[in-house]
Amino acid sequence: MRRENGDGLDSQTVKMMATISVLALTSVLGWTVWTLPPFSDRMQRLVASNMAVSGVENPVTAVLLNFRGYDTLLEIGVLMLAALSVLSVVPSPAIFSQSPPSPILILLLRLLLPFIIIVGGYILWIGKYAPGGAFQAGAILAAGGILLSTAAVPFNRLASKAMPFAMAIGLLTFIVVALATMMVRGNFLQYPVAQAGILILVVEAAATISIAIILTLLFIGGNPEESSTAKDEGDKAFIIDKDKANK
Amino acid sequence: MSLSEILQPVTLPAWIVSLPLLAAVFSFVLPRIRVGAGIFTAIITPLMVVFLGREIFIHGAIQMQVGGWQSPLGIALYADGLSAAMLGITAVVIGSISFYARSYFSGVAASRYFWPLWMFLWASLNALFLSGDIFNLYVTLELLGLSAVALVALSPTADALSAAMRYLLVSLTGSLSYLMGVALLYAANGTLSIKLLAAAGLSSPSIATAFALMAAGLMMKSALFPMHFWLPPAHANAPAPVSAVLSALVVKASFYILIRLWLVIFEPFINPSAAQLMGALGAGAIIWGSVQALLAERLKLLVAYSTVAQVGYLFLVFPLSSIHQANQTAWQGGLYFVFSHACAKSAVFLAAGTVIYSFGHDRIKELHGIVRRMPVSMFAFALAGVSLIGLPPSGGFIAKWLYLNAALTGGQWWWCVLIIIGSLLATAYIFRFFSRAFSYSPEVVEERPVPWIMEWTALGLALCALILGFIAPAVTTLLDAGNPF
Amino acid sequence: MTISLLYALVGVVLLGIGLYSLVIYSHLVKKILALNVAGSGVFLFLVATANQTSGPVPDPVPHAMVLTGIVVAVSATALALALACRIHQVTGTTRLTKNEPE
Amino acid sequence: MDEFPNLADIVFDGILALVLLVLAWKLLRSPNLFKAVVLFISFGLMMSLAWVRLKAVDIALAEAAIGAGLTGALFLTALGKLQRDAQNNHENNGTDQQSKERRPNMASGSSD
Repeated sequence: MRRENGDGLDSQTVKMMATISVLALTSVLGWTVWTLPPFSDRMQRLVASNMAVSGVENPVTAVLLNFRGYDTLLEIGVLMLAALSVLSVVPSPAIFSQSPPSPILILLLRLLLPFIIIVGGYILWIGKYAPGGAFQAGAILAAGGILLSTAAVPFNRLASKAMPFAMAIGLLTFIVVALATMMVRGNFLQYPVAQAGILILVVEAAATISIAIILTLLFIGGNPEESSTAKDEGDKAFIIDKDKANK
Repeated sequence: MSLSEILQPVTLPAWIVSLPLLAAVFSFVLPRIRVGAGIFTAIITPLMVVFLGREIFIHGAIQMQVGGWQSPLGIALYADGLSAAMLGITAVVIGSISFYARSYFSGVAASRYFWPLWMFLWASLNALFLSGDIFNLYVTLELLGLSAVALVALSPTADALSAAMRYLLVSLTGSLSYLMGVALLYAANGTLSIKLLAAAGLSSPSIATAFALMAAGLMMKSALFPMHFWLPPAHANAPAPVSAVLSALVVKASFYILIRLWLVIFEPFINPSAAQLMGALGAGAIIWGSVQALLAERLKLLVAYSTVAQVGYLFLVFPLSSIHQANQTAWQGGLYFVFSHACAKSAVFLAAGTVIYSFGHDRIKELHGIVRRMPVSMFAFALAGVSLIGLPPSGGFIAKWLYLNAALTGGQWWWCVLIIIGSLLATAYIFRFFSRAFSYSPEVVEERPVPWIMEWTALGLALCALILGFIAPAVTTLLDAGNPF
Repeated sequence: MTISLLYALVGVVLLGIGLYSLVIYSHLVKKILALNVAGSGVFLFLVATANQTSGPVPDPVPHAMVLTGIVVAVSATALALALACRIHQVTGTTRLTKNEPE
Repeated sequence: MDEFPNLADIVFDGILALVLLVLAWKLLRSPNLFKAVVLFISFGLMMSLAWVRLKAVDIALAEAAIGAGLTGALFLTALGKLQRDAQNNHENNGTDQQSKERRPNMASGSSD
């Protein structure tokens, strides 16, 4: 119980115990790694032999969006969930520079933003053949979004209605495609071979939009639309007497 | 295309995961329909689970290869009797609590985020119980952990925020430990499918290390003593519907993964002393949790510590089932604990939540005579208490009865002593509260009127715990369907 | 000793360093940093083993797993930092308060 | 395929491995949180290099963008926010009891 109380007097004992247990763990793990049996090629060969019907040419994209697409679907769910959680925890945005942005920043944005969007699109597209794809593209677009937010561009107007939809479009598209393919071919996410490439691109494009918006939002931390009064109202509903409860 | 074509039995698992996910998306994008989307899901998903259960009951386990890719390459969704039973209890508990939450959160700003998070939690539980792939299980665990933490943080007090933070740190550490185990298993065997791992004929020290890492991570997430320190603050400070589902289902989800892996993959390879160790930790949890519950000053804290104790009972299944003749009985007992505790504990938390809703606090000392103020809730509390103590006729009684049988058959009488001590302690902490609740108090306390549905939901769940005491044969038959025992 | 084995062992040590720091430091931001380092260790181990195939191409499945893991890690980090800031706002401390009364 | 690594490779990987470990240790030991985050970002960039060495270019891209870039940015904003809150609180009620719990500089935060 005291382990979390780092300021306490017993930090020396905690340190000692932590050192011993972590050293033990690391050495056992290290030894296990040392004695691992030879790595099996089976999975790599399986992936290679199914590349032709996967709809893409980059093996990692094939695994992410096709062979193990279900993991990726849930993972986009994790991202959206994180955005939701951050919004619910931090009701107001972290960045609210009231001062007008400097003209240099605006100029920089004018030059940089089209470039960022083109690079993002390219990385999304190239993911089919070479390293790249939705996550990398989304992250690059998010960099543009963060630049925009630091320049205090009035995101807020745009935010009101479109933001939740843009956050959800990736997950929504993925589920709809998965269910539609299931109705046609019997299995969740079973793309028809001929259309696999285009379906994967659609899913990835939608995911890119969501990832970009969500990552930007995780950074801004809070929905500009919601005022802090929302939280105050919330307080009334959960009346837990703080003094006694806290003890 | 007719409905029966769309709803082929083999597609049911995918629908059961997709429906709450879709509800999460829509309740966030279209906030105006959030409550409707939640209630709709709370009605439809249980129906689908019933269909799935019926299918498994008649035809045996269902397996779906997601994307049509066979197992080492693709991910398998696997539903047998155990999954169906877990899905069923999840549907009963979350489905009923949704109605409670509708009143509890009505007119509250937190409701904006409650419904999407709630649906994410449900989707992650369903995905977890259906997964047949150890890495996929990791993703569902993260989904579950994050949604649970965010739900705890919906309560805006300082205590709840700290509790959520602690919960998040523990949950992430647990997942990391689990993931390292997954990495070791993959490095040694080249597959992530639970079925293929079972057939792989594991060897080398990697299997023991992988088991230790995965078990440690999962035990952390199930709050097994002495890694329970995060549970009481989180469960006691969350909004009531969230507390209920955390105690009833979320701690069991990681326990479910542990028993699945233990039964299918690890049991033959792991030294039996590991089972005894888990049993010993369970014993520690029963004693420690019950004593703390006895000392707690707040009702919800009492109930949360009772969860610590009840988690201990779950882990007794490992030593009890290690004796061959007692194996079957012990497993039935362990799973019966899962189900009856899920119903009973959610009922108790809902009743405690109703007390807070009405009086604005849950300090046990000041709850004189509340039995006259909210008789339905207190009746629910009492019925659920019967199951928590393990008195007949209730699910808790069947569970303890099966455990006692298993212990005696296997010649491990000391577990009988522990179970009896645990029951006495449970009686003590339940009656400590009731002696207050039934006492006479002349003073008039200001109170907020409680919507009837909140009180009756708690009663419904308590009745479920009771009914479980009468339908034991049906439940065990379902558990046997396509099961790995 | 192959290069893959070297990186696999580095991954294990990073995991150890991360877990150690997670336990001994009480500042929340420190704890979150520690979790990120520990996570990187696990990822490094996964990809290092994937590099041990007999052909020239590494196994893509662990790569996909790590990409998933990185996204999960950033999600969890964002939530953790948001919570830490909120806790600081409400309580004025960046450490976890002591446990519930026992 | 890494049975016969040549000397240059061995030296490069050896140094990279060492750098990774030292950076991780330093960043977690650093009492100055701002410095720790900067070290964390460089740690992420070094990780990208390791991914390239392990023929995982996809991950290298993602790590540079998400692992180092975005996560680093998240940490930096969080630190800025913590500092701002601390200052606000200080101005509002400089003598409250809680202020002794806070360090004068929010960016310093190790237990020793």
